[in-house]
Amino acid sequence: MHSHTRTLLTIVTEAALEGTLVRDLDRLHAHGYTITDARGKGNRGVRDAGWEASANIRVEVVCDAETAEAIAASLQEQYYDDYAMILFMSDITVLRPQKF
Amino acid sequence: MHSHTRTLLTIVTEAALEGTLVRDLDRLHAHGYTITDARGKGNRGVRDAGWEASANIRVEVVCDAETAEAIAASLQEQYYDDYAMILFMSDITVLRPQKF
Amino acid sequence: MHSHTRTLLTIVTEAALEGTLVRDLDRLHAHGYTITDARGKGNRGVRDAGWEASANIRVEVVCDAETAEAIAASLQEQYYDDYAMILFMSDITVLRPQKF
Amino acid sequence: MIDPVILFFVLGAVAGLLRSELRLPAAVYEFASIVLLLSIGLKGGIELARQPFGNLLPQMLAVVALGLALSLIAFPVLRHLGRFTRADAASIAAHYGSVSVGTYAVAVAYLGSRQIAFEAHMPLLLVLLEVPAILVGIVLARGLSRETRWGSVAHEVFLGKGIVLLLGGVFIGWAAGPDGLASIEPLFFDLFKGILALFLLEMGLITAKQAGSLRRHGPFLVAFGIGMPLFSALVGTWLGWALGLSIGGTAILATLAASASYIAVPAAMRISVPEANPTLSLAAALGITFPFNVLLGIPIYHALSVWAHTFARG
Amino acid sequence: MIDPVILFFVLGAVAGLLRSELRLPAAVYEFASIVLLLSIGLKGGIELARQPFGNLLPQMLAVVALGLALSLIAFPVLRHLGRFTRADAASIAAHYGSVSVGTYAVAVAYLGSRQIAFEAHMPLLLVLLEVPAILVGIVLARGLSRETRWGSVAHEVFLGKGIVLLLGGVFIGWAAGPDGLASIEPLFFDLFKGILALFLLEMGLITAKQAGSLRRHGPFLVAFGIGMPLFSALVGTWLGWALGLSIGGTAILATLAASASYIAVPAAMRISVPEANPTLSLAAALGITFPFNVLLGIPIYHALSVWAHTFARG
Amino acid sequence: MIDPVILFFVLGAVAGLLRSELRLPAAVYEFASIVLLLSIGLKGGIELARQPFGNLLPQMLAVVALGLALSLIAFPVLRHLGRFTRADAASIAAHYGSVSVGTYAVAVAYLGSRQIAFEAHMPLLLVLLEVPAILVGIVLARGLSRETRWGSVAHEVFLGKGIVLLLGGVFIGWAAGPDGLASIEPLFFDLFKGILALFLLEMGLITAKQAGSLRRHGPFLVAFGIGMPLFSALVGTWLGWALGLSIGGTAILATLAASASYIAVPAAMRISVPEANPTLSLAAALGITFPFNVLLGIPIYHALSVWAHTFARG
Ligand SMILES: Nc1ncnc2c1ncn2[C@@H]1O[C@H](COP(=O)(O)O)[C@@H](O)[C@H]1O
Ligand SMILES: Nc1ncnc2c1ncn2[C@@H]1O[C@H](COP(=O)(O)O)[C@@H](O)[C@H]1O
Ligand SMILES: Nc1ncnc2c1ncn2[C@@H]1O[C@H](COP(=O)(O)O)[C@@H](O)[C@H]1O
Ligand code: NA
Ligand code: NA
Ligand code: NA
Repeated sequence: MHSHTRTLLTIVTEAALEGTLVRDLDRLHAHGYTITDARGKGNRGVRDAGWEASANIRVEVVCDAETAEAIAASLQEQYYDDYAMILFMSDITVLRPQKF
Repeated sequence: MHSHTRTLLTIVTEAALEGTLVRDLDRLHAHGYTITDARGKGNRGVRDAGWEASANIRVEVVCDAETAEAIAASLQEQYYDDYAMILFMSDITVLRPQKF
Repeated sequence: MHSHTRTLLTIVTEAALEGTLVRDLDRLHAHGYTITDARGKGNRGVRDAGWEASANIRVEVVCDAETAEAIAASLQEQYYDDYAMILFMSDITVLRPQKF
Repeated sequence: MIDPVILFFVLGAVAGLLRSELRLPAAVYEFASIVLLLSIGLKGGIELARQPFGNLLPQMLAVVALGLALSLIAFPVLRHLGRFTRADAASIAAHYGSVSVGTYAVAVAYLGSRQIAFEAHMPLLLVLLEVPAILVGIVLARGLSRETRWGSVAHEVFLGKGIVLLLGGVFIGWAAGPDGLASIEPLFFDLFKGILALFLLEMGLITAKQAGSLRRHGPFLVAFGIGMPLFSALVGTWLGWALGLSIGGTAILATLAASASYIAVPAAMRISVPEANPTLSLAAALGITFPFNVLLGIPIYHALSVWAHTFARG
Repeated sequence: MIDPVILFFVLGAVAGLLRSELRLPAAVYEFASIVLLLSIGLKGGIELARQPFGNLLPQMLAVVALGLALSLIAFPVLRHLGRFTRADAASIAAHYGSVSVGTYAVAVAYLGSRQIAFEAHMPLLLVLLEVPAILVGIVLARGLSRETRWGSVAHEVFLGKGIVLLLGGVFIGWAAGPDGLASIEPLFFDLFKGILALFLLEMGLITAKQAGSLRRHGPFLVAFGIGMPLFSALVGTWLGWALGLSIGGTAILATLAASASYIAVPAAMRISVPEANPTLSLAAALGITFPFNVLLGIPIYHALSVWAHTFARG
Repeated sequence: MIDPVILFFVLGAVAGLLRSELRLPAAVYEFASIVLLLSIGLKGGIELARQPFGNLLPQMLAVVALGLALSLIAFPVLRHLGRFTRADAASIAAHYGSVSVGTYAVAVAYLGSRQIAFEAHMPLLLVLLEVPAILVGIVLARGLSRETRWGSVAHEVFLGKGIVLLLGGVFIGWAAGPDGLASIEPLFFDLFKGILALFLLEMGLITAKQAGSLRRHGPFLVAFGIGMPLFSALVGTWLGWALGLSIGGTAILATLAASASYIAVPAAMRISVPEANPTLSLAAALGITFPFNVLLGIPIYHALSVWAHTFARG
């Protein structure tokens, strides 16, 4: 089995941003993404998903390292000041590299 | 605290596959798994979880590297052609290695 | 873009523990956490989230390595014997290290 | 006068096409479909208690034959005219040989608001029509191969949500009778059309999402999605008339024949014929046939039934 | 004639045992239980407004004593006959000293469809019975240790979902009175049995999942899960009769005594006595006692109550 | 006599302040708000069908002007007296120039239980009041800059869940008329107040969570959250009277003016004016103004309306 290294970029942010974020990801050449509903706490306080305004989403993007950095830089610039958001990256191994 | 390295295998696929997949994992010697509901986009288009047919699941299995490779190979062979599915692996540290 | 290494601690445990766990995390100096609803299987059998008593949560904490180890050790000591729970850690890259 | 539940479907479809942010939580959609399935089953069960079971046997057999026949007819059309792969043709054929509970519910609402009676055991025929096409679809795709694990296919088919709730409802209605059910009527009967309205709102939203796939998979699917139900409705009308059903019952049977499954069959095909592309069958069944039946088909099938009964008598 | 809501429970249990894919979304289950809890509270509150509170005090105290007594009796049986660990015995005892709101709702439906009246303040007794057994359970497991954080135990117990909704309902019913509530009757009263039916469908599915643990933990749990409620119902019948309750009221009190908690107590024990194995208590309370009470127990307890009143009078 | 739906709000708020574990699943909250929005729209639509549209035009224009005016008045107060940043002042002003559907529903329930009639096209005015303040808010924050993508703002505003369901309901009610809707009345009309009760229970829980932010952001927000609705209600009462509305209609218009949005506007501001701190506007609109209106405001606005009509006549 041939395996290849890619980057997993994880974003946790406000659910209100989902539509915009998904458009950004397309524009920034992500080949795909996975979203789950989440709640949490951070600098901007507790976001307990009790209703729309306090819900989070957790978005994962598998891509190559450059794309991940480009996406991270772009999101950080656009959203970090005004939105509850964290970003982190890790190295992963994938089986079908052409997909990502 | 003694810590040990294991592999985290993450699978994102169609919710319709949950029953079969769980049986596969048992058969392939996974000691456990964790599932969350998800939505996303990939080669097979947008899967927005609006209803059963378009819902995804995100499955995580913590196991040793050989088991992870065996599971990944088996799932890839059985499902990659016909189902929306991605797989990736990463190294993690666990505390109670005998559990996995 | 300057990037920095942190630790991602992931905990999967019983939903009934959410309140207590969140207080523990605050006490143990986590700056934040992200929670998603989950189901799964492990040593303590199938937990299918059919109702409150069998639901899991999946908690992620981004922090520095020492904090992660301290949290892991504390949770392991308090909860491992009596609760369905797994813990694992991995290295990640973050952009704004001061947040975590 | 147009039934308001249809307008909810239109609202959902328009909102979806305009890319509105309207979305029903999945739990609400499931709640609506659980209540509808139980409610349809309960109504059937109440009436089953009133008539000897033996009388129904011929109708039940005829309806199973109908399901088999419709999928066997659809398959070659899809394979040769539509040039679909074997698996795709088999899967789409199974969808059209089976039935849509949502379409059935709209037909019931249509007849109800016109006070047209129909045979009360229709939910039983609905259940019977759901299954055979699935088996045909699998055999068409795979041949009668030894590898097919019929045990797990049967499990998938008979223990799926839809059948369990419909048959469970029939059983409870039959065992408890109309008086016994009085106490649960407010939820299962009085709210029926309101909940159908919410269900159709969501169906409209889902339908709108099929628009993209339709554009991609071209005009054959559109033609098939309208032509096949019209043809099936003719067969269903003839069968209803031949079985001696009332005007209302014939219209319902024609609607059942014309409808295409989008719940039980997709789920079964996904597991049993995974190489079939689910986008194709859903685009046809949900994107074309469901709205066609709901907006235009049901009145047409009603007219067909009236015409068949008048013609036959005269 | 069997109540249809019971048939929903049977449907769920059978579907679960056959490993059907039927599943109610968690949100639907929670919706049903929220409406049931509020509805039971509201009904109690309406009636509370009608009678002087002082009259009820003796009954309230008696019922608290009942909860304490039942768990204190269950504990040594579990510890010595059942050979459970101290924590497990304490936890199971707490479940059986407390009550199940679902069982109460079925008893109310049972009496309602037979038009048997009962004292209207029963929901208040229900609330009172829920709590003391939890405290007993904790003390039995831990002793009166200083370490127990009673503040957070009290918070857990009194501010849990169940108690807040029941007491909140009682308060709203009492403050608004029957006329004030007329406008919300369609949801909370008319739909009561329909929503109870959905709730029991899900309870059937959950119950079926306990089958595995039961097989593992053997015949003692089964015997206890039937014997304990029968014994508790005798005590409850005697107490109801001694307090001068009507036949219906005595039957309800016997049912409350016989029922075992599967919501409030498991949640509290999980936090306060974590070393107790939750599988054991749920297998007994949900897998045995709940279906036993719902299918056989309630008619038995009703008969017991009739017998006690006849016997006493004669 | 206090309306029980208000008591559900109080129950939620108290449970929240005591940190109870009571929580409604998000799907239940969404279900309740979907049914309420559709129901309000349907009622409006039915009545729209009864009167010539032309008559309403002046009222519609006046109400748009009202929305614009209220946000333009609030802005300088917030900017200079409250010392908020430009973005925050603009965003809060937009919330107060727009309306809260929940408050509207409580006002309707209030008048209903007192059998006070009001003009039936109020839902239309509700929709019209929702939008203009959002546009004002964006312009106040950004200026009339070229960069604002008005296309996507319009999409966000007009295709948001609230407007689509309200307008969709109006359209369906208008097209189907009262007879057509009879079949869906049990869900959308009979359950209205029960579902409103559940909605308010959740609103109480959400409101309680604003307490923390309020403590942090000080007394100005509290004063504004009470003073602004009182002022707006005066303007609304005057406008209702000037437009010749009935007592009930005037009270509703005053309530609409006094209410502050917590659904449509927060969502729009989050996307279009992201630098505004959403905690501030929600703390004021949800933490102060909503409970103030629901508990005290509506009776005051009703009294204002009676007074205005008496004064004018005398
Ligand atoms: N240290 C952390 N670990 C895990 N998740 C976090 C952390 N900090 C923030 N989050 C998540 O990111 C969201 C936004 O973070 P913030 O912008 O810091 O409020 C929070 O609501 C959490 O869900
Ligand atoms: N590059 C990616 N990053 C993250 N998730 C992905 C990616 N590609 C696919 N997925 C997820 O995997 C599912 C199936 O992928 P696919 O088979 O490519 O359609 C999608 O619906 C997404 O949820
Ligand atoms: N090997 C594993 N891989 C992934 N998730 C696991 C694994 N083992 C346990 N889990 C998760 O952790 C929960 C508690 O585990 P346990 O204490 O082993 O029962 C399970 O319900 C699963 O959700
Ligand atoms: Na068909
Ligand atoms: Na008991
Ligand atoms: Na306003």
